[in-house]
Amino acid sequence: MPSLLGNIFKGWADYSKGNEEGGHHDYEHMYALVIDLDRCTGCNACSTACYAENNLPVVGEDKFGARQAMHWMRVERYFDEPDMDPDMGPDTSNIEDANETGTQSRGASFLPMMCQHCNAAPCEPVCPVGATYHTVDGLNAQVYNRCIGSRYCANNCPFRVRYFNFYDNSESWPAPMEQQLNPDLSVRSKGVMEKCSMCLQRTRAARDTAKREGRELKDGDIQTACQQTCPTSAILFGDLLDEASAISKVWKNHQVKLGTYKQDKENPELRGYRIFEELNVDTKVLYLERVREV
Amino acid sequence: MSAQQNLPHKHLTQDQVKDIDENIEWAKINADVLRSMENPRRGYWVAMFISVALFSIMIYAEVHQYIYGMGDAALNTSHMWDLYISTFVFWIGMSHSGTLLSAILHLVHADWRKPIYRFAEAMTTFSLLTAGIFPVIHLGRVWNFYWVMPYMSDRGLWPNFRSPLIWDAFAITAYLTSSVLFLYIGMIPDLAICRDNAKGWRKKLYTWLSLGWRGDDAQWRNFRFTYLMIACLLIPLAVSVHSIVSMDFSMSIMPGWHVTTFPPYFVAGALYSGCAAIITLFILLRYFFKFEHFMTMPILDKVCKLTFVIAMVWTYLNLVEFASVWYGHDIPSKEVLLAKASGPYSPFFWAMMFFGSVLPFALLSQWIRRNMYVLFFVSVFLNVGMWLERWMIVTPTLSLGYHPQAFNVMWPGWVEWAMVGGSFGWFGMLFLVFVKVFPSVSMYEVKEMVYHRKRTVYEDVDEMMNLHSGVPGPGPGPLPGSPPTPAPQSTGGI
Amino acid sequence: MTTKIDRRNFLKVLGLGGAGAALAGCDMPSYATMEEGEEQVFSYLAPEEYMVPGIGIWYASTCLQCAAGCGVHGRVREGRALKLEGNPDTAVNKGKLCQMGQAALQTHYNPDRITKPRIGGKEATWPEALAYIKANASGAPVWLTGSIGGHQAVMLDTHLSASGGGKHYAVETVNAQAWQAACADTLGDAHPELHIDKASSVLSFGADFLGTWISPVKFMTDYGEFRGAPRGVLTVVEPAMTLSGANADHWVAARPGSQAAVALGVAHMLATEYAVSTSALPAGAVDAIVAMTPERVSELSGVDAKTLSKIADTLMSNHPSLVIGDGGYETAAAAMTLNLMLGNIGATITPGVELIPADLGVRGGSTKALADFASDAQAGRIGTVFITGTNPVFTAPGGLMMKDALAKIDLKVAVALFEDETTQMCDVVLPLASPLEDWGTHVPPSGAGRGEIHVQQPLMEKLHPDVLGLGDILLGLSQDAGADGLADFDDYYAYLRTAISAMIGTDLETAWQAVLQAGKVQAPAADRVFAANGALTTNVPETNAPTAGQLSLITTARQGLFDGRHANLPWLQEAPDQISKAVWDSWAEIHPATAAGLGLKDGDYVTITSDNGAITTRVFLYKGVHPDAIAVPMGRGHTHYGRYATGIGVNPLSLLDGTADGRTGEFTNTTSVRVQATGDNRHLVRLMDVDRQYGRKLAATISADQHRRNQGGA
Amino acid sequence: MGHHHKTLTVKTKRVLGLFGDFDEAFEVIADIRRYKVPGLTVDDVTLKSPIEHPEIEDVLGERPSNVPKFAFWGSLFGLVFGFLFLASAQANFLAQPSGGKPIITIPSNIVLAYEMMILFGVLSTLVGFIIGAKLMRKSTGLYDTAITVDQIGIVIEVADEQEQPLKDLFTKHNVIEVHEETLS
Repeated sequence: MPSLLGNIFKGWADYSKGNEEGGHHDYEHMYALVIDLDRCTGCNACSTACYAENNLPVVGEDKFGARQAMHWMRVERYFDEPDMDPDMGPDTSNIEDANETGTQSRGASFLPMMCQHCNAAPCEPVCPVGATYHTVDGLNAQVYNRCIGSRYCANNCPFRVRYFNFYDNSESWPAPMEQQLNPDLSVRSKGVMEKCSMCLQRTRAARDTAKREGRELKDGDIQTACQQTCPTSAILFGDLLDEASAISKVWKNHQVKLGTYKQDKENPELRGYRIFEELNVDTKVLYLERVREV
Repeated sequence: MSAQQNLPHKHLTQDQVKDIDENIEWAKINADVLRSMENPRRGYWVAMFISVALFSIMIYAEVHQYIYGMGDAALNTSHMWDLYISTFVFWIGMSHSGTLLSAILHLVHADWRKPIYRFAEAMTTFSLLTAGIFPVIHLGRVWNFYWVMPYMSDRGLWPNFRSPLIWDAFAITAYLTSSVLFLYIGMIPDLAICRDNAKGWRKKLYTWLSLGWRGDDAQWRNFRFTYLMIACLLIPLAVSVHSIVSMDFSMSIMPGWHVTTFPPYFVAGALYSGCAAIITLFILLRYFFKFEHFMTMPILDKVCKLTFVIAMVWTYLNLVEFASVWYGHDIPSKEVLLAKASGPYSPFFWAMMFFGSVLPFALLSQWIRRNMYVLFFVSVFLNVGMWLERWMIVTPTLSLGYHPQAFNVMWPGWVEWAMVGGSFGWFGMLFLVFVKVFPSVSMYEVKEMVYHRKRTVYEDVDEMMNLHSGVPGPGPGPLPGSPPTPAPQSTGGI
Repeated sequence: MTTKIDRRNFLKVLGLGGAGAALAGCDMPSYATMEEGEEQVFSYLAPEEYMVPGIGIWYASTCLQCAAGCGVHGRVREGRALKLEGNPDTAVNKGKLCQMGQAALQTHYNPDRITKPRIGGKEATWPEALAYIKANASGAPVWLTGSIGGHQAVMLDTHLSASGGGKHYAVETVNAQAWQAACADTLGDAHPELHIDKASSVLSFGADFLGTWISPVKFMTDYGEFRGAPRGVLTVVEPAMTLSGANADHWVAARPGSQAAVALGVAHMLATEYAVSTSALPAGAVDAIVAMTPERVSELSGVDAKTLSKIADTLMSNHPSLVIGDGGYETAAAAMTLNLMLGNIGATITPGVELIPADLGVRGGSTKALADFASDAQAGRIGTVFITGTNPVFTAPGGLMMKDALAKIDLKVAVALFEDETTQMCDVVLPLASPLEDWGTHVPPSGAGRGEIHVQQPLMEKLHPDVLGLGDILLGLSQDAGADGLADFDDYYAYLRTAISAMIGTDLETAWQAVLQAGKVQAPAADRVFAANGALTTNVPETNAPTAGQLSLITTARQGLFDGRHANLPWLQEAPDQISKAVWDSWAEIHPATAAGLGLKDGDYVTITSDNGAITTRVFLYKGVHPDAIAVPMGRGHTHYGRYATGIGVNPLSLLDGTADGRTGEFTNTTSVRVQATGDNRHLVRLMDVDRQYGRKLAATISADQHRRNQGGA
Repeated sequence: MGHHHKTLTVKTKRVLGLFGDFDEAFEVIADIRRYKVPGLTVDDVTLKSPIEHPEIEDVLGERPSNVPKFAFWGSLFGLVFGFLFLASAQANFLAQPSGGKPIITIPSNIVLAYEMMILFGVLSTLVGFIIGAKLMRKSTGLYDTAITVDQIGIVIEVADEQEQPLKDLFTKHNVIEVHEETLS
């Protein structure tokens, strides 16, 4: 009984101490992404690499049409501009020749969309069994064995990047296809929620390698599968707590800080922005705006 | 009693005022109610067959979903919730009428509730038992549903107490326990009556259930306090339960859900759909069990008026929510509101608005309130409106939301329809069993009501009895003999 | 058989047994166990070489999903290849891979692989098959292959010369023959090296360099630099949007076949508006440019003068530029004229490299070879054919009547990974080892790495015991045909070791391990020299508006299903198409105005008929296609290609009539077709139900000058 | 005020009188209250009735019920126990780091403690009722099924000499039936 009460006061003390020293303090890492939309060609290599690395099942046309697919990362293609009035007619091309017979005068914009690993994730407080929580690495962990499939987290995710195993998808690996499965992470069963884990198994492998070589994790040790295969190097993964890391420089160059719902940049023309920042979910994927030759 | 009164739906005379005929013999009350528990007639078996059939469809659908997974329920990445949750909220809503009728009206001494609170309280318990099914079957891994309960796990794992779903679990178990106890405690005197008149297995059952009730004044006194205490505890509980159920939505950040007026809106909706259900069951029980003497027209009148009042409260809260979204600057919420009114779900939305807000005005007409058939269908459609309302809260928001990638219109799969239909079968089964095993009208309460009504006709009875406690000696005035009982007036049909 | 997978019997299936050992291997993460320490448990006495449970080993090899030949690192654990990642040391792809490369694993593990030799559909053993071939061979055998290079090409030539000097037809539907012919004519070097990363503006006429042209991953890695500081400008002129078009800063829709006119129009604009000298051009080109006035251009291609001047202005203000063109010799030649005028030669186009062992060079595939093969077969000049690495029955244009041509050949032997439309017609089918379990060397056609040859080594044991590598088959057939000098090699691996050591001239033991670990070997090579301006014939085809009711069909190639060879890979079938985002089915891209004219709306089925056949598929409306064109991506529509591809989608190649280009003999990928609605409609299954952002700031853009102002902030 | 002294008479018999007319029954009690039967006080009276008679409380005198006490302390225990239980559960959920966010979440604990308060309140009220109303006990004493229909019963334990005056009082108030049994 003493440890029961002891832990209460210890928990309270830690939390209150955390408050005095200015917010969250017990993070060991703060892993984040930068995606340069100007470099992204929309070639979908990242999504297929994610299929290969994370044992994602292929669900077939009918289930894909019923929107029960399991792509942790999807590359979205837009022809319109965010500030364009939404009901400017169907599929308008760009600014000048938006008349009926006019054709696209510019290419599309591509947007790789995956779990944003929000620091104030709306999916974490609503999970009844605590299957999703915020790790000390700053990642939004999804514990497959603990998930009972209430699916509240997916409803609460504004990005819709949580995918549910509506079926037992084991028929997507007929023999000998199942030999390709990556043993470093599980094959999820029916009834479990899953999402981009920022290649947790690769992070773990890099940390073990560093520990075995007796050195600290340095920037660039960890490469997510999508970052590794992106032909134009549009995706950058790193630890924001490590000031010297490449990703910290990019976030600082674009004057984007964590923990706010509105950035006050001295130079508003900088390209970095976060999606749905106004929802105060504090996402950790910094997108760099695509450049448009007017 | 004149023959005219025995016809169940004879049009009533104008001067019908009495809630109940106070000269009814108490033995007849016992006899009538006990007769309703005898071996069932053909109509009962037909109803039971339909209920069991619906329930078996639900079982088949659940087994199918257990084996193949949630996909056949046509849920998808945008619509993770659909009919399961909206029907869960509907059944929880149905359960609050019992509390309203038996607890709140008890506190305000509206004794016209006495003949009808028993079946309302039973409806509370059974709609809770029906609602309890849905949080379990909508889980992806049903076999781990017990992880929601805070048991001491050796792996040091606890549920996440921040989640509104856990609040649901706590609230519904607390509410189910207390409403079952409230129903049971309120029934103990009746069970004693059944015990004295039953034979065979029923006698053993009622003897055991009535906990040795002997009608002593000490038992009655403690009973009165207990009933009052639980009623006082049950009212805030009922309000908190449906507020927590609404927090499943209002605690999320989805447009159309993240609305601060949801708790009162849901509670009003709950009381509203509960009262509509009371009217429906009132008419059914009165017709099938010939309870004309207890479930009288004035009582039905009062329930209809109560329903209308709550309907207007609900309509107000509904329109307040729409107005706050309309004048607010939250673009996604406004999109959801406009899509509700003009999008793919608009027929159901407008059906909800009609059945929910326009139809209750039918309750204002005395003709409808007196006409059993019309009132039955009006009350059924009120509940259809309320079911649609829950559906129109869940699905349109999920069909839009923040990210355009999630925009998707979804229609429930056959598994969902089977479950929803089956749940009515399950509720019907429970209610039919209850009606045959337990008295569906509270005999001792009706006696009290009759006794109370009889006494107030004679104002001076109180003076006779107003000996103040604490004075050991005899009271001030002489104890007159009992006043002559008046000749029975023409009481008109009941 | 579909096995139900769960953790426990998953290991048993591999005969490993025992609980997963938590080993801190060079790559294997220790599981997220609560306690800190790791346990090391060896489950059996003598693990095979390099095979320790839980430890991941990386092997260097080469990706053969397309002819580019990118270097690959394969991750192998417990003797199973799990993941392919780019080889950082190979200059072609610098550590990167495209989605076809990532899906190479599914080619290897595909459940529909041929596992045993077959004679006339009945399973047989290797000796029986070889005996049958020897018995029924008539005349000198010929080889019909895809692009092939390295020592396999040498072995193939050895076999052909040893067995009667048959011809070798190298066939590729998606190729850059027109560009190479134009380069050969103007520069004397068919394979110059293109430097997109050094260019500050790129103009492409129908050459989808980011998608399927020559070496997409090389161009994509260069494109990454191209977009770095200072940011380059990309302009693309094509009839239907390809992946390169989808990334263009300025996209121009030109009527199909009229890209040459637009290129010459730009040259005309440069010569007149910007006084760019045309002295460097051969005589023929100058008058073609002078004749191509803007009015003529807009009449031929629908591109107005304002667009031409904008393209010219972009070229002039962003130097050095690079102009590439494909899809017809005239377009490529016109593009080269622009390069010559703008002085790009030497800046962004530099001489390629000549391998000293010239016979290792890539035999680049072309559609002309397919035409020659078909005519030779029709004329009965072919008795025996060996087919590998291509599926002519599927990819041949309808007009070529490939099935009848094949029927005329007595003995048809397929050396194939999968049953497909061609192996159906073959008498003998020999099971081929997959690229991840075979030896080989490959020369990247893009010439990156200046003579770098990529080595292909098996990542794991053969999945199916009876399969043989292409090298082994060729060696066996050559030894059988009595080729000299091969007698003492018992398998292709031995031949390869001695050939490579002879090439790099060092003793084998030390060098061989280094070669395998690097995955490449530097072959002696000499830089080529550009010849002074060679001949350049530019006659622009007549392409005015199609007659009423007719549209011109374009068969576009996408980096995914490519030319249909990857249709049986589930990952690529489910990967949403880069532009339309459609999955698991074909579609026809059409402009909304044209669709309105035909009374079509999204998802309507249309029947597209040409003289050679008809296909029925659904329309996808968007403005990335010229109003006179209807684009149907190739790759689907297989009638016999395994569970993932059979009966899915339609094959537009069957509609082409096979008219050949004058100079190169390549088939044009357009033909005129009639389009009628069939009346029924079904929602085209796509990743995104809606294409717009509805005012949310999802994929935002910033203007270029704002970007240049704070270029430092890249 | 006149007061009487309780004579130490030995109660030997228990008498049950059934009355059809409630007012007559109340008259009997009123008479007993006025010591019409020597040696009997209103405290010996046990009223058995088919319905609740809150108005009889004045006549029967002060007989407290401690159900409200049970309810109050039960609810209070529910509240305190609920909060402590939840807080300790959250504090001991070591496997779930919360990334710097509060471990013991006050708002959610308040909601849940409120539910636990009411749950324990209801349960303790039930316990109080069972104890207070001496339910689930071996049924002792006289009983007649008419009590659950429409008749009021008055049960009094009397000594031998008081039995006859009591019966006379009953007959004066036209009792329907009288049962008696000797105390063991």
